[in-house]
Amino acid sequence: MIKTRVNICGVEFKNPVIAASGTFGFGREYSDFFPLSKLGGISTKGLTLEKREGNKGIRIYETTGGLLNSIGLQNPGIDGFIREELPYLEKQDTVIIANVGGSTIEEYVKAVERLNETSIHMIELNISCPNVKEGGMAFGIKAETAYEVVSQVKKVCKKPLIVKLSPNAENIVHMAESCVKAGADGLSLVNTFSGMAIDIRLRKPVFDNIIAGLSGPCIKPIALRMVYEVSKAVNVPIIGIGGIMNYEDALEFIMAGAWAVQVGSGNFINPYISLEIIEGIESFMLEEGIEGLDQIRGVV
Amino acid sequence: MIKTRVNICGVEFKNPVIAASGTFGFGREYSDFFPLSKLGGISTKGLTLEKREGNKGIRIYETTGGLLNSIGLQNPGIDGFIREELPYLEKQDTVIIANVGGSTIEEYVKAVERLNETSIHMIELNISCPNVKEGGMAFGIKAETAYEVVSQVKKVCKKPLIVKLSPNAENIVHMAESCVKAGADGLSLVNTFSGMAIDIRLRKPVFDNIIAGLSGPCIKPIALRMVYEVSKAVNVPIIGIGGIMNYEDALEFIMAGAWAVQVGSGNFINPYISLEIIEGIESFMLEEGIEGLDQIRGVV
Amino acid sequence: MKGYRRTTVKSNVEIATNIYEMKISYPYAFLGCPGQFYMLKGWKAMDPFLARPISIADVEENTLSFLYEVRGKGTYLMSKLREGDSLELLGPLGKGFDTNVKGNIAIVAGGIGIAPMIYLLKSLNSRVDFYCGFRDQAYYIDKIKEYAKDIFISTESGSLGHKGFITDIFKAEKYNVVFTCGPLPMMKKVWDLCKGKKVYMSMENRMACGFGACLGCSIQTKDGMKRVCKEGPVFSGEEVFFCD
Amino acid sequence: MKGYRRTTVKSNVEIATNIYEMKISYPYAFLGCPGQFYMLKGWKAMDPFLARPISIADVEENTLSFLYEVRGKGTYLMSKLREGDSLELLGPLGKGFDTNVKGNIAIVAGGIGIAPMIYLLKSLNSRVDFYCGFRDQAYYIDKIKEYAKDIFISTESGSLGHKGFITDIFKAEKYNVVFTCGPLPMMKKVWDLCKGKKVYMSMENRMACGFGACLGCSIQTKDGMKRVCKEGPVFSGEEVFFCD
Ligand SMILES: Cc1cc2nc3c(=O)[nH]c(=O)nc-3n(C[C@H](O)[C@H](O)[C@H](O)COP(=O)(O)OP(=O)(O)OC[C@H]3O[C@@H](n4cnc5c(N)ncnc54)[C@H](O)[C@@H]3O)c2cc1C
Ligand SMILES: Cc1cc2nc3c(=O)[nH]c(=O)nc-3n(C[C@H](O)[C@H](O)[C@H](O)COP(=O)(O)OP(=O)(O)OC[C@H]3O[C@@H](n4cnc5c(N)ncnc54)[C@H](O)[C@@H]3O)c2cc1C
Ligand SMILES: Cc1cc2nc3c(=O)[nH]c(=O)nc-3n(C[C@H](O)[C@H](O)[C@H](O)COP(=O)(O)O)c2cc1C
Ligand SMILES: Cc1cc2nc3c(=O)[nH]c(=O)nc-3n(C[C@H](O)[C@H](O)[C@H](O)COP(=O)(O)O)c2cc1C
Ligand code: FES
Ligand code: FES
Repeated sequence: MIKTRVNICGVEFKNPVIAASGTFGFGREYSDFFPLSKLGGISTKGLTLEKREGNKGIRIYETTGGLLNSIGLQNPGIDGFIREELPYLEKQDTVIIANVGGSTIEEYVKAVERLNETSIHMIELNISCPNVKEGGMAFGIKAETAYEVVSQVKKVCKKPLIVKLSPNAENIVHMAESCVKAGADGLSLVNTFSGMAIDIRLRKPVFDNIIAGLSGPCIKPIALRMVYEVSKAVNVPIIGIGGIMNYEDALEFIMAGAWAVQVGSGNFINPYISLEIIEGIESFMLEEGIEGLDQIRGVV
Repeated sequence: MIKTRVNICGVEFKNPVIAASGTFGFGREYSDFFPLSKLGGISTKGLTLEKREGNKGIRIYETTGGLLNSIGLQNPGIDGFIREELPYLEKQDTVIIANVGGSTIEEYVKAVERLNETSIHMIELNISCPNVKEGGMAFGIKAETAYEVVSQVKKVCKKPLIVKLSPNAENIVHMAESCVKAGADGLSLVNTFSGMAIDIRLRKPVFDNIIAGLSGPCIKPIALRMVYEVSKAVNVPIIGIGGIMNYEDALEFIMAGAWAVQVGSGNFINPYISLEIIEGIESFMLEEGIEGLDQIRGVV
Repeated sequence: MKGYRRTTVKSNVEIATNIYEMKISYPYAFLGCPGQFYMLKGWKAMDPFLARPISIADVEENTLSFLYEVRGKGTYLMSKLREGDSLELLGPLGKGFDTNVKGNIAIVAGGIGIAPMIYLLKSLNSRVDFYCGFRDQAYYIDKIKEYAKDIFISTESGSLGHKGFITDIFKAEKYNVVFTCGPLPMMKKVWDLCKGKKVYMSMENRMACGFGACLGCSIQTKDGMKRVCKEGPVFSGEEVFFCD
Repeated sequence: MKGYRRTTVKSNVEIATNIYEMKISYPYAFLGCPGQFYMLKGWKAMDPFLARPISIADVEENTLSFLYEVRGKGTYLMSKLREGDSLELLGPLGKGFDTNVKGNIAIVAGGIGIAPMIYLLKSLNSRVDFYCGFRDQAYYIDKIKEYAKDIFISTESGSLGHKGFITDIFKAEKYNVVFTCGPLPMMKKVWDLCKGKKVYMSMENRMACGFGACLGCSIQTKDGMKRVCKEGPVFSGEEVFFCD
């Protein structure tokens, strides 16, 4: 009997494939394709305390093997989420991870406090958002800044707390260690890479914000390396993210030390991608006589 | 009259397209395809004081939109270069940039001293090599370590000194500033990103060294962003590198602030790629009424 | 909905410079309306990474037609498909035109904006005036003539019909309902000429998913951000040009 | 040398499970020798990023043949090419077999290692014994029979010829010169059986450029690192198995 289930910080996932934040909305669009209960879990679109409209101008730009996005946390706000999306998600029999963003520590803390009282299973703290108080530099760049926000959030957080790391961190291993010291129960990585594109005819950046976030298979080798390094350095569960497009990719992350994976941009080009990955992992385990994920987790 | 020529640290390039180190050998293989004099310049395969055989095991692994390499500085050593390759390169009427690697500061210094007495036009210091004294961590990660090696090299270097930055630097802008402070006459960026791949059947890393270097169009958006940020921060000429596959890419780097570009992995899939880029830049300038590269350099 | 389906190209013909009509076999129950679109992927690997949104141009038994202009890499690769090649597509997607309208109706199309309009024209129960503007070469004219009450043509080059823009000769006052698709400035002009009337316009934006998940295609509307792929691509004039 | 040239597929046929023979039009002066190879790119965009090395299987007037096995993404995409599709290729590359040899000659090929051996067989002036081992299905046998003095076949499944490995029935003592291509363990076995004789073996390695620039394909040899694409792919047994 093959067991793809995995327990992360006390939360039981029926399989290790989770929809990545910002690529799955609140699940509704995908439920046209398949029952969401098939997924290990869903990480919601990044939520902020207040509703946000997101960025102006071009929001999506294709690159070789990936895409740059500058959505800018368009979301209904925590209250809108609780009112309009959560009741629907609750019924789906899958793990609900609330992905939380913010521009100040207070904003993060308040958002988490509101979520404490809801049925979500886990919080994923997105520390890649620009920190308005520190002039736009993301919380996720310097280990000390991250320590600050994570420890403040941890003080109030009543749900298992996953911190989502940015690959733009100065040192991904120090960052991970710092977040764990600050109280993170688990880590997920990576978020998008800071990237850029220029419209040479207009002689202007493609994005109003100049810099946008790179995702997709193009980033996979770097993301995998980071997951590998972090998994050797910390003792909390890790969720691997970055360019996962098939079961082989997912298994690479698991062998590098990930307890579960998140699939992001891949959902856009194939809404069934997570199901195919789940099936692929199962067949691989069957073929290779692997009974549980723990037998291959971190073997590399 | 369109002028694609550019003067970088006193060295005149007939056009802004340079072959990137490690992707062009010492030019011989490409001279089967076209006269090397068509190029702005050639950066040699990374040279170390002593001859090196390079890494064992798999050296090349394709990824989406790029490749991982673990060649490991296979090169004939400075003396071998001077004896066997330089006489040939000297005759090619193009700028010769000696790319220099090393595992200790002494090794870098000695290599540069040997090159001082030769006809090469410029030195490109590759500080991404692992620093054996510091346990394998590359010189190019921490700004302080880079400062140390660059300032020591600068003391003896009689050629214009370009420092080639690693995108794995903790903070690319601080790194750039630090190298300039240490005496770099110019900067080139980026080198390859640390990446990884796992063979899931063997349950082992693909590369003997575990980590390898990622290059190709997959990295372009990140490389471009780094060139943009660095060009805003320092006042020395910058050479843009990373995933350049066509003239549009090259122009993006120039508009982001690069004085010239280097083309790397692209040479592998199209040996004529640099010539096509040069022609493309010229046509673009003609169409848009641009007379010299300075009119568009850093316009973004 | 099914995910991406693999089908086969029946024909793919350049009907004017850089304008192609592609027919594909579609042996599935077809439930699409005019104004809806498909995400098309006419390549087997991950470059281009994203599929491309293309409107339904026409529907026949077991066959879908697309009309597209070669603009960049994706449409270039599409143009290289030959009979028998395979193609993946997802759809029909989005909210199409409201065909349940009454009164005097006009369609105003600019350039490749004509693509979704033939199927619309065929689906409208009343007879409709069709205005189409081109840069130089006109296409699909015969097909339009078959179904339209009257056809008005303009070309910027003057090679056919009125020399200039289609909005120069568009008689807004004659109509109660106007459907338009084309460059944004053209649609804006139509809207300006039609204030007070029912104007439906098909919007474009870069898309990653095409089914509402990425928020990449959102545009500002009177009622907040709306996704072109889900709440659109057809919007009313008021929704889009609410700032005036 | 020219860079990548665009040519057209004439035919692409599956001659055994997962084994394809592709013929392409080659309207250029052909200067290749047996054992040389081409870098092939049968896709239009940058995924796969690298071209794939494939040996020259045969040469006819204005036509090149390749024989290949579908292993991964690249060869899979190649297998989907149809008549009239275009293909880019660079070559001929590398150092081929030395055909200027005398004495009793044998060719020992394992699996798809047969690919470069037909052209070699046709090019050798003396008559040659041909040993070929397959896993299950044999292919290209008729073609070999046309040119070989004698043919010896083995299959691991026993479906044809000797059941087992080709090296089981290879009579090394009969020959002065041996050419071999196939899995490394097979070639090693041939070398062990042939010590003292002239053994030429065609090596494989992952390649980025195929023309000597990247050093990605270098292997350790008796005389230091050598590039499979430039100093090879054909090496002598001593060069490769120098450690023994
Ligand atoms: C709902 C919808 C329906 C469409 N229907 C059709 C149709 O029936 N026929 C047709 O020819 N085209 C249609 N388009 C436009 C078509 O999707 C784009 O032309 C195509 O995606 C360009 O892809 P490419 O790879 O060729 O160009 P790219 O290389 O991606 O870009 C080339 C140029 O096109 C512009 N561009 C790219 N994508 C878009 C976009 N989504 N919207 C606006 N500009 C863009 C870029 O600015 C660039 O200048 C539709 C678009 C939408 C959103
Ligand atoms: C000089 C030379 C001549 C060749 N001639 C032929 C030929 O005539 N017919 C033929 O069928 N094949 C030939 N090959 C092998 C062929 O190049 C590979 O099978 C092909 O590149 C695999 O590409 P892929 O995308 O299908 O597989 P990938 O997805 O790249 O890999 C699939 C599997 O193949 C292995 N692999 C990939 N590339 C190589 C390689 N270069 N060497 C060894 N293993 C590899 C990988 O380990 C992997 O398990 C030759 C190789 C060389 C170096
Ligand atoms: C369009 C888009 C929107 C995203 N929004 C969020 C977000 O709101 N919060 C977050 O933590 N990550 C967000 N991400 C990052 C993804 O969750 C994921 O970390 C990243 O895309 C890398 O994975 P991938 O390569 O599989 O896409 C977004 C990514 C994309 C492409
Ligand atoms: C096979 C290979 C070998 C390389 N060797 C070197 C080297 O010796 N020294 C160096 O500074 N950079 C080396 N590089 C890095 C390139 O010069 C370049 O910085 C990098 O590949 C990014 O550019 P690209 O995306 O255009 O390839 C190498 C890159 C590749 C792919
Ligand atoms: S294209 Fe993704 S939401 Fe519209
Ligand atoms: S493949 Fe590049 S040197 Fe051989």
